[in-house]
Amino acid sequence: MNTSRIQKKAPPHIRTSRTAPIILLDVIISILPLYFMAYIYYGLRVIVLGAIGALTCFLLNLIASALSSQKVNIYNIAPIVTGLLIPLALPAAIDYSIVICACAFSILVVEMPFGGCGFNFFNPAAAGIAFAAFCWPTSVFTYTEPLVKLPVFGKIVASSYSPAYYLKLGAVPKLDLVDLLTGEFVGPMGTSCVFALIAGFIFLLVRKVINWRTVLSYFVAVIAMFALFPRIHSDSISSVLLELCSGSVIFGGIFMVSEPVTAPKRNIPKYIYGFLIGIFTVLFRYYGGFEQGVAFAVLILNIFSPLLDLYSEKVIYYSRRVRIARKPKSSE
Amino acid sequence: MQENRNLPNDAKTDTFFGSRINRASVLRISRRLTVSVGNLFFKNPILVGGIILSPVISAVTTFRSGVAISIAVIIICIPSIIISELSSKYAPFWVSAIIGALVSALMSVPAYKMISPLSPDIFDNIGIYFPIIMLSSFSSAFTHNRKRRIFIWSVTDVVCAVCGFAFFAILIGSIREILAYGTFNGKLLGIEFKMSGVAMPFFGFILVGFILAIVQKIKNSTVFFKNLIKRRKEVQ
Amino acid sequence: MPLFSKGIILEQHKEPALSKNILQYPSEPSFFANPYPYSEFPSIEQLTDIARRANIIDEHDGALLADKLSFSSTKGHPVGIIADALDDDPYISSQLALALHQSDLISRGLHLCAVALKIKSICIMVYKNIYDLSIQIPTMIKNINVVRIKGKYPAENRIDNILGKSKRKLIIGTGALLHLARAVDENRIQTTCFVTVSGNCIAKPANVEFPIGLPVSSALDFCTVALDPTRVVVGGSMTGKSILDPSSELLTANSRAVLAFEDRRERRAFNCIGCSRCTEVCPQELAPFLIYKYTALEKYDELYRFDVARCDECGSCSYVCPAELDLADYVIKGKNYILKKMSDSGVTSASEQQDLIHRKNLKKLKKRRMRFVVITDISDSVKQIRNSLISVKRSITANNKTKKTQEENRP
Amino acid sequence: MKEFLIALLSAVTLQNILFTRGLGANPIFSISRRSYKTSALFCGFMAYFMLSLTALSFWVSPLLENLHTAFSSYVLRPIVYLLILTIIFAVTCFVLSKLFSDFFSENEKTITSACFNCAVFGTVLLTLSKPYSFMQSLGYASGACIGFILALIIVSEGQRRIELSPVPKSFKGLPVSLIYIGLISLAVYGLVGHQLPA
Repeated sequence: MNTSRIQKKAPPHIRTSRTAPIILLDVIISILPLYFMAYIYYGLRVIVLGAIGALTCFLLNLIASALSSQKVNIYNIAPIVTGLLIPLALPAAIDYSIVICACAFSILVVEMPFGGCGFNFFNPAAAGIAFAAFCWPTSVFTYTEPLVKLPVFGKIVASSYSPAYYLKLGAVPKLDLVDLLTGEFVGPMGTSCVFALIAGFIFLLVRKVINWRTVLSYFVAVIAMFALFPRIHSDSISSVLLELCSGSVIFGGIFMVSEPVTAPKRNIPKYIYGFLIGIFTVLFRYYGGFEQGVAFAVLILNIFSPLLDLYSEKVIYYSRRVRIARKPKSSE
Repeated sequence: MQENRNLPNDAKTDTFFGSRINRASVLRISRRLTVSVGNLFFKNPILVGGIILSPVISAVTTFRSGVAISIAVIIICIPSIIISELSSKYAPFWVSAIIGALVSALMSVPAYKMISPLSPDIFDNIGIYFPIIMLSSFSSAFTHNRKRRIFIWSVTDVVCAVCGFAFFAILIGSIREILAYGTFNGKLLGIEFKMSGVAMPFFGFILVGFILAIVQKIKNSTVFFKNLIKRRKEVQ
Repeated sequence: MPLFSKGIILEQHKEPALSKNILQYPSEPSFFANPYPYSEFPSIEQLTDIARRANIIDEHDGALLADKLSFSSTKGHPVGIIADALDDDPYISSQLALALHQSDLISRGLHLCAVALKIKSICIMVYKNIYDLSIQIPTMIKNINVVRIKGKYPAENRIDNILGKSKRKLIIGTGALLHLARAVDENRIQTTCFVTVSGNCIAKPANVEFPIGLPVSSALDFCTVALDPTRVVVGGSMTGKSILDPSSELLTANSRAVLAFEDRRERRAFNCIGCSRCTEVCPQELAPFLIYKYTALEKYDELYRFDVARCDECGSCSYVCPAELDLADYVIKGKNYILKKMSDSGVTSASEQQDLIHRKNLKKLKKRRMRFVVITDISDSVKQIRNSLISVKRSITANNKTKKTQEENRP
Repeated sequence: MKEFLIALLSAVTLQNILFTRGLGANPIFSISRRSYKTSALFCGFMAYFMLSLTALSFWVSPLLENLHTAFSSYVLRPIVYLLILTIIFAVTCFVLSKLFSDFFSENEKTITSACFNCAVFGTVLLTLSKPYSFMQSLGYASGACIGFILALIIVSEGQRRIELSPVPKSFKGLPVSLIYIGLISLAVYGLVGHQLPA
């Protein structure tokens, strides 16, 4: 047996087979049904938008890690996930330059200065969408009717508004239940079909990619706020249904709130983090400047997630002291 | 800014305009000038220390407002810093700060006169950031090593720092105008892709951050090159 | 036992080695002069003397069997004796194979100790969650009941509540019991140790009885190495020590496995994606990713807040990390720093009360650490091994004694 | 009392002087590295100056009501406020140097930088350009101060966290904190939604 290739490595010597690319591949798989539904409603343009978003994010991440003298890692798929998420929250009739700018902002400004892919403080997808909402407010919030095949290239006049816009003005949009669930109403590209979203969510839960704690507390907070303080004078059930399915509340909950890098790591802070994001989403939708509140709520809570981490360590440190002190003197 | 005193003193001395300036002091002055101009970009206390950043971040969104802010800074800050430094030699620190503030208040009148012909609505989009320049805490930036310096050099340092700031203000103003409104000094450039978010203060922070990073990268590479040259010289 | 015990479920890869019976490496046994007449069940003094002459080393925690017997008879007074056949590390099956294939000698050894120490409750401890088994583990081996420890990988901290609530139990490895039985019946000195040789580079993995002091390379060649290994490990697959050149490394009494792995692909440079799996998996509820960040940047003074001293080096955090970071390595480095600082200064900068708890952990930790200490620099003769082990044992007891005197004379 | 709270809340969240107005960037960086004692002192004196300045200048502003020319309303009014500020500062420094001379001589620099900085003067200019009643302007000033302290805590916590991550060499120090503040203000701007009047 030749001993040339033997190296000295630290224990443990066997590793799990679920490495980072496989986990991120699961996230991409859970995003694909949304693109499929969007393809049914808006045609081939959706696929091109997704491809452009993913490509710019991937290439910019390679350039950024090369610039900041880190090891260039081709197997790093995390920027592709942000690149796929950003176009989903934008209308299908948006032109390509806006998607490229949003993706460039989300990689170059949110991830590169803080040290690359795993060290960002803010959710890149949410920051990209927030930046797009600020820079092009008109073209980001005007949509086209679904089931109208859009041409792949060329300018498209988008004129109709999403139900969230009418809700903000206080009017009650007339949508029956089936339309709401299948997502056949005017809205962002991928966030309207509730079935595909729930399918992706269950897939992520079963594969244990995301932690159910943040998403569960987020939905509890959102549904509670919509039920208790409806802004449209109708019974609480229809207000909850209308509010949930209109803007990108469910989409943000599943893909932006559960993003692991910027979420706190312990269980108790995860509940707090998800609950506060839910409350802030509703506040932003009621009083904020835009009709879409998830992206800003996630960004605001990302400021406090490192604080939650450190202080949860302190709490566990002292609760363990108390537990040891209170345990009956073992007979050792 | 340390003074390097280890210059050769055996140079020939000749009287020049009646003052005894020998070759060594000429060498020292020229080196001192390069250091001071060098600081114009790399160790600019206003930008690196982040002194008068707030007008740049939120008010400078067009080329014209950049020019107005830089003119105001030049007119208001240079005399007030110099006079506050002069007075700090004789009066306690807080008295010199008050004198600086009063002088800057005084100088804001000619600054207003200089800026108003620029464009009729210049003062609407600058808004409250013109009076802010009067009071930005520049006095603390230049006082860290006041005791050892000859008065003349503090003047050149201040002038170079302020001109550096003016250059960066105009640069940022023009970048933001091209990106946000697609015009330059009011004239349309025919770019139809406009990012109106660039004119907001949050992008001001990000843009200033990136420009400082580029400046630091240039400084690192120059320092790197200087060391490289020095190392190569030692090798020969 | 906590409701959901923390840790990870591992595939154990025990199978090709466990079901085959134990091979013999050709080596001639050596005997010692036994002054006592042969008796079925010798008294405790005779038994400890026989164990000392046969210098049997217990592979459960590397201590001398004679010392353990004398300690438990004079001061320990344990409530029960447990035969340790708990191989919860993957690829290891040396103790479990002994319990299954040499069960008569094991039960003989157990009865010897039980009768000598006048203890009635004895049992064999086995790890339950081994799924890829081709032979069935019986519930009773030679009418000694087999206790199944269920739950996830680091199963040590769940031993405490078998055979009743009190913690005073004598745990002896199955190898030591077998050597004790041989020493009493055939007056044989322990010159061999039972080692599992396996890993994905070994063609025929098996449990083999090797003589102590055999170089690792010949142990590997005995089981025909198929591929060129990139990593040779002595000790457990999760906590063992990887060695550089196997020919200079020698087998000792408590190196329970020799494993040869081949890493298919080079490890890629990922960053921590913050999936918080390592905090869910850690049995001591630590936060390995934060400790990793602080020790990577040598910011040791803020480590006391993360309670690093509690880590019991099970290695499950870096097993489960999807970014393949060496979390366990850094956490252990941080822990050693904190323990060294505590033992130097005696009292950490934090409050006095916290130090008491740390000292309590220190004692528990030292007892557990002996289990995995692999003594490498030994000369070929067996006596050399014995007195190095004794000196280590004596230094630990001396260290504890000085600590006790420090506590008494403090007001 | 109600409009006091409304003004305070809007000053802390909606029009936070650091995140949405962009004022007060330099005191944040000069203070965030110092110890807790000096930053607490800095915030205390800043609050004192801000409140006293808004109170006094609110009392003075009706006198300037009749000046309507652009020059007077745009240059003369700030000069008057600056004079009031210098008078307050001179009085406090004089009193302090006489009574607690050692305390004053020790941290004279922090007191002057607490008084002469854009956060203090900016809030005064903002409050008096708005048609606020006396209670509202006081609420706005105290809200601005609380917002500034909150921003100081967030930024210093962020900087301590940034040191843990491998920031590229050219971004170390000021640029990274500026981008961090920029992203926070992007989040806070979601409440405002459009460009604030300068």
